[in-house]
Amino acid sequence: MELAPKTLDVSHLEPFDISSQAPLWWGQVLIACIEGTMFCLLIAAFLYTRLRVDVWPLPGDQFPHLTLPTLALIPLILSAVGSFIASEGAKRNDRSRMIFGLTLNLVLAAIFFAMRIVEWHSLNFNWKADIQGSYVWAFLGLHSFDVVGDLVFTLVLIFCVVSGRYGEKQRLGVHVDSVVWYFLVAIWIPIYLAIYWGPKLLESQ
Amino acid sequence: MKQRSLAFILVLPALAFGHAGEPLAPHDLWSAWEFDPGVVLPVALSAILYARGARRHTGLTLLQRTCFWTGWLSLVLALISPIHPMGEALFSAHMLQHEILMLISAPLLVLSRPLVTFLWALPIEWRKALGRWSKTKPIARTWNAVTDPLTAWLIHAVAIWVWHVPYLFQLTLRSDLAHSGQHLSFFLSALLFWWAVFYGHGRRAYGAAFLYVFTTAIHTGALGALLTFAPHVWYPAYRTTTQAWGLTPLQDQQLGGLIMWVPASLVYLAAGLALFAAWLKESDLRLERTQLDAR
Amino acid sequence: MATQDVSPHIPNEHAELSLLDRVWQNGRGIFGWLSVTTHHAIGMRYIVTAFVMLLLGGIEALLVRIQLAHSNNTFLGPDRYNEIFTTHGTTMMFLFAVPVMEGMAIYLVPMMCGTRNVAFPRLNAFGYWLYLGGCLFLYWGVFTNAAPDMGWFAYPPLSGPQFTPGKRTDIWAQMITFTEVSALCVATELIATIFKMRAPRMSLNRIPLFVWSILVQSFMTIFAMPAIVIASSYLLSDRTVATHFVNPAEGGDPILYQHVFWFFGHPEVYIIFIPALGFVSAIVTAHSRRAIVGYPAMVLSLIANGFIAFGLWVHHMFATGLPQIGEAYFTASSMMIAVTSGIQIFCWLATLWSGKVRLTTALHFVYGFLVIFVLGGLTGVVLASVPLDLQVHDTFFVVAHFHYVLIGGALFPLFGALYHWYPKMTGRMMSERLGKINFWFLFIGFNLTFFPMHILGLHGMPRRVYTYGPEMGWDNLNLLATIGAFIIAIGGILFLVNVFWSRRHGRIAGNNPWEADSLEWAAASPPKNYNFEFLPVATSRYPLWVAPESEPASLSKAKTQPDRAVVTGLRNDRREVLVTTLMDAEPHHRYVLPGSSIWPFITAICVSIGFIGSVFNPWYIISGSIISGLALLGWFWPRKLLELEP
Amino acid sequence: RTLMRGHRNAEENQPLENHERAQTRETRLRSIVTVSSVVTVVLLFILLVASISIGKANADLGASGKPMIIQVIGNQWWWQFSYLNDDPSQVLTTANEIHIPIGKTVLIQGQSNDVIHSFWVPNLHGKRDLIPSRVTTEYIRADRPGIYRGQCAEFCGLQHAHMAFYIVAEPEDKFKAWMQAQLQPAVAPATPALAQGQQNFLNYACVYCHQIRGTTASGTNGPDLTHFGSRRTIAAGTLPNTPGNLGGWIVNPQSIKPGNHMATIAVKPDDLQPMIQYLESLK
Repeated sequence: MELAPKTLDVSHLEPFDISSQAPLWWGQVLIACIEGTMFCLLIAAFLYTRLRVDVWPLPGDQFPHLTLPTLALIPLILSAVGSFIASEGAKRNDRSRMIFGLTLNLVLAAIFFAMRIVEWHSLNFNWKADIQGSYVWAFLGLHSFDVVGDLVFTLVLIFCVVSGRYGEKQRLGVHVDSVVWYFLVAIWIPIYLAIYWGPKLLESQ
Repeated sequence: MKQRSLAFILVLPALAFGHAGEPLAPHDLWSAWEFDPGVVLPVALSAILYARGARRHTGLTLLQRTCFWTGWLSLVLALISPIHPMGEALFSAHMLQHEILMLISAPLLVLSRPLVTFLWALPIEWRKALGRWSKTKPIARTWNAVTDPLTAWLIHAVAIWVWHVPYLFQLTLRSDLAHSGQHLSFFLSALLFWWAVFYGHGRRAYGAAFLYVFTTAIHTGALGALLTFAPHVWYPAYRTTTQAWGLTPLQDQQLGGLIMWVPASLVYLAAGLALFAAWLKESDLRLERTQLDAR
Repeated sequence: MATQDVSPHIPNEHAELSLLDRVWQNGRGIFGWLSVTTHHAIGMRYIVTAFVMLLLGGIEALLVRIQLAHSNNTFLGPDRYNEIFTTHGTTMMFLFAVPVMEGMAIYLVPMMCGTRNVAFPRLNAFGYWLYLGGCLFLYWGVFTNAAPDMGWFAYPPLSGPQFTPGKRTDIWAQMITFTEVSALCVATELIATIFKMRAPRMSLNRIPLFVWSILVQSFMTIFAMPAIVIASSYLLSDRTVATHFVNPAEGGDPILYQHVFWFFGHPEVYIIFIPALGFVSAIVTAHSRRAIVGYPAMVLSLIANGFIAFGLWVHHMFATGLPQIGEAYFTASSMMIAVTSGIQIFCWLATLWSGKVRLTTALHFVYGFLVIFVLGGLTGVVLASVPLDLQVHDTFFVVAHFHYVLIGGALFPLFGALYHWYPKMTGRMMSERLGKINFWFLFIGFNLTFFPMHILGLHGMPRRVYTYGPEMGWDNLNLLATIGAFIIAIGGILFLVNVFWSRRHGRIAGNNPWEADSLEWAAASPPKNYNFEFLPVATSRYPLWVAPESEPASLSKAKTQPDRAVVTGLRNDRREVLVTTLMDAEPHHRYVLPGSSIWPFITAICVSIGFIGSVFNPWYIISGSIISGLALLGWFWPRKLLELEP
Repeated sequence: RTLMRGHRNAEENQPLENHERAQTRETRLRSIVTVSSVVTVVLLFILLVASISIGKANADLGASGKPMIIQVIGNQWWWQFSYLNDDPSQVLTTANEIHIPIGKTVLIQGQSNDVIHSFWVPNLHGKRDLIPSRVTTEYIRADRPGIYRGQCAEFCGLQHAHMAFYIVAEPEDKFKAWMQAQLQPAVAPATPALAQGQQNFLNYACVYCHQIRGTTASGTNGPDLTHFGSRRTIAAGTLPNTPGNLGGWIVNPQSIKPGNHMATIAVKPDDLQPMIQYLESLK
């Protein structure tokens, strides 16, 4: 058994990494887990509430419309492609790719968001109306809050990349931003199913 | 004795027509075996193939054989034994059947890796042809895609949730086709899921597999909890059939929900912990190997 | 990856050390103090703040006990009593127990993992400021006569706008928001630290059990805390913007709140108690000077504990009329937790039984823990059984049970842990003699206080009553409990005396006074801002004990190892650490941690404005989000572009 | 202990042998842990079976014949009880004290008017929450005659501590007699003093919340007082029902049960005494 001090030289390792090995990537995935759990619990609570009420929605409220939210899924899902292009660009330090991807993401996300606002506006109930109103507004509000937050973040990133004020950290930021966006796209699908389809599907007759 | 056999004869036609007859009553339970050729033939065929292949396949371990035959028996229990007709009268029995399929048969069969053994049962030329075919690009690619743990997880989750939508679930009680579709999608997606969990770690680590098992336990548990705490009957088709078994329709539904929630979660927990233990062990083995390299 | 037998080549050791000192230095003055991101400093702030909260919660407990000392007491009115027991529960659960465990983890985990700071140092600082904000907000309410008075669980409709008007409940709910955001920050950064910044070769199978317990706890936080986010948001939005989540008149359901609350509330108990299991494992290993028996069993039971805890929330709700058909399932799953806890207890007992035990104060607390926790576990089995639970639910029996589990199961190990790690934190030993006196006061006082409560509960004394009639015959046992509470208080004061006395007069500790096994003992006592001059390599599960890598079984004769394998090649002129792979902890890349920053503090102020303002006017949610967004922009704004060369 | 230490020192001198011995000891320790864990599981399983059989016995209470149904409505901080009956004239509504026949299963049907309360009679059965917007049920049965104290078990606000009630379990015939008496309207005042007391009661704001069947007092916010004099306590088990206590309660309820919802009415001292006498006469 030798007791001589051993050393492990790490000076040859990269000083940075833009991949799922980066601690920041993990941090972002964990934050997505937190929010995902929150949304899933809220969906479960919504279904539970739906099951307790005989007539849904409560008298006076309409069901949310189906067409526009369903169409809005198209730009939403496509916008994830923009994120993907941007994050690939970030990994290769390809500036034009980053700009293209981020802009694509931003534009499509903005279209999605505009469609949502139109649909939202057409609802004939608000959060004070009854339990359906409380939940639908909560889902839309929380998800929109996240979407707006990420749009602002994307805008800042575009500014950084376009102005050239970016280094490794900002590139990692672009990569992590794509994780945020994938999450926001993915989590919207169960929410969409829950608020637009769930109450109908749970009708037993 | 005579009465018994008389009852048996009376029940026979009901058996032959599967779902067409009256819902099963408790006193008929032990005579109500379900010999639907569409089920019996594949199940029997798999046994014959395996037995034949196992005789030739020398590398088969005892554990694998045990896994296969236990899994096969559980399949018989779920699909051919009276549990199946019981499922037409009781939601809880139907749930039990599904859980056996997804949580006992599927993982055991996956663990026994029966495909290779099946191949051994075939003539040599067929084996070669099949081997070539399975290596063609589209097949290999599809296989890779569907056995990606995330995809498999998703497919399984969607199968479970979609079939519990009241309309679809009750459809299975009316239509044999829907019923077969339901069982097939539960069973196949479960096979995929467990395959990805047990062997998909080549691409994703055990840790991810653990996470997939854990999250599946959570979402199926949530579905079970919803069923348990629902104040209404989800599936009115069972409204008239449960009383004979001493349960109200709501109690029957609660029992079904509980089966999905508690015992099923335990199976997931056990599987998850086993995966985790394997993970710990594997990391040790690798460390030892790197240490040897250094010397 | 290979370790080579080469001495570290250090051109000018002194210059390198002063460079490290300078790079990891914190700013001076109040500005510097607010910008600190060093994990010891933040961890210590958590611990100190949490102990202030323990003191306040303890005083509240004494007030409760004085009120209940005899029948028809008029020391406190019903309003004050309700405020005080609610504040006591809230303080102990949200502002003491969870944060103190987080504080210990923030302090210890990076050192145990052999790195220099947590993965996200600024997030860490931000989390602390929010926690502090929560403490200040609640106690601001308490001292301005707006203390919550609806119980720490805040069941609607009692906590709804109709039955508790005013701002009491809103302050409570928003205080929850503060602490839950803080807890989530901590969980995130600890998981990232444990996953990605462990010492090379510290594979999963070598992670110290305390770090394992923190990993499990952090994951539980991540999956449980969102439930309380929802529960407190239900309350807050029903009260401030008139939603109907738990309002039965418009289709909401008060029982849903209980489901969601306990989906958090049950794992919460384990979030408090699992780190304590980690303390016990660390203390048992170090003070019995042998490897823990059944390390894999311990890890798996920790994980199973964490998993099962999520299935048990229903057992807080047996009295609400659950499906009768489910009783057997609920009982069985509740009992399962006893199995996984039992395995760990047997492992510790086997370790202690076969080790070279040194009967220190820390180990006294472990023995105290074992006795009390086993008793608490037995009453837990009683509560798991539905018919028995229906009888003792919401009586003093439950009060006794969870104080046995939480004080016995978490506070005793915590005191043990402080006696164990105090030398590391301060560089001086605590007085062992005073420590043992301290232990016996706490142990006797504890049992005197809480054992009679079992009997009171069986005699039908409900919880949360501000008084009782003399005809009930509960006077004597209650008086005994009150006397016990004061003995605990003396024990607590003795502990504080020991802490302050030893800070000045304790024996100088040295790096590793206990000859313990894990990496934090390789750092200086108290640790430097950068923890390690050279990052360590984990050559075994017990890296400071001499043992060949593959033979953990022979560790009982271990000695601490003077020359350990270390990492070289990290740049010392910036805050560089090593990122390793998740499973085998192979070096993957180098990573520059951010330095001190005032932005976490500013962001926390902005977020607090939003949180606190929204209690009084919902529009603060919007304005708070905007200023917080601006603060975040300041936080992440690219200032100095990092040089790209390695 | 010293023996063991000596033994270990000897071990250290023989490193090789020592390693093997350590291995076997480790294995032995592990098997001890395993055995203990298995024993724990077995013990827990026995407890589980016991628990299930108790639960089954409790559930079977309801299976034996058609039970008597008593509806319980929780209020901050008193109890309203109604003996349900298909015949509306046989429905009895009272407060804070009920009688039940021994040996007969009673179905408690719980509801709440405000917050969550919990119905609990420690010596009869476990507890059941009373929840607004829901109906919960529980079976109780008293096998021995006696006076059983019940108490709210779910924290329900300021006066959670003073929310008790009494169940008097008595033989069937006595119960029937009590029931018949309770179904009668309030006794008419027999003396001028009592008549004065009744008049006083009806003149004050008491009538807005309390009902006395057979008079014009018909409020429903507070407990029914038709047979108030027959009850053991006032203010939901807070005080024994004596004229002195009642006077104190009417004059200043807040000093006795701070925060309760009974209005403080300025009753003139001269009006008070007859009012107390009248109420106490309502047997």
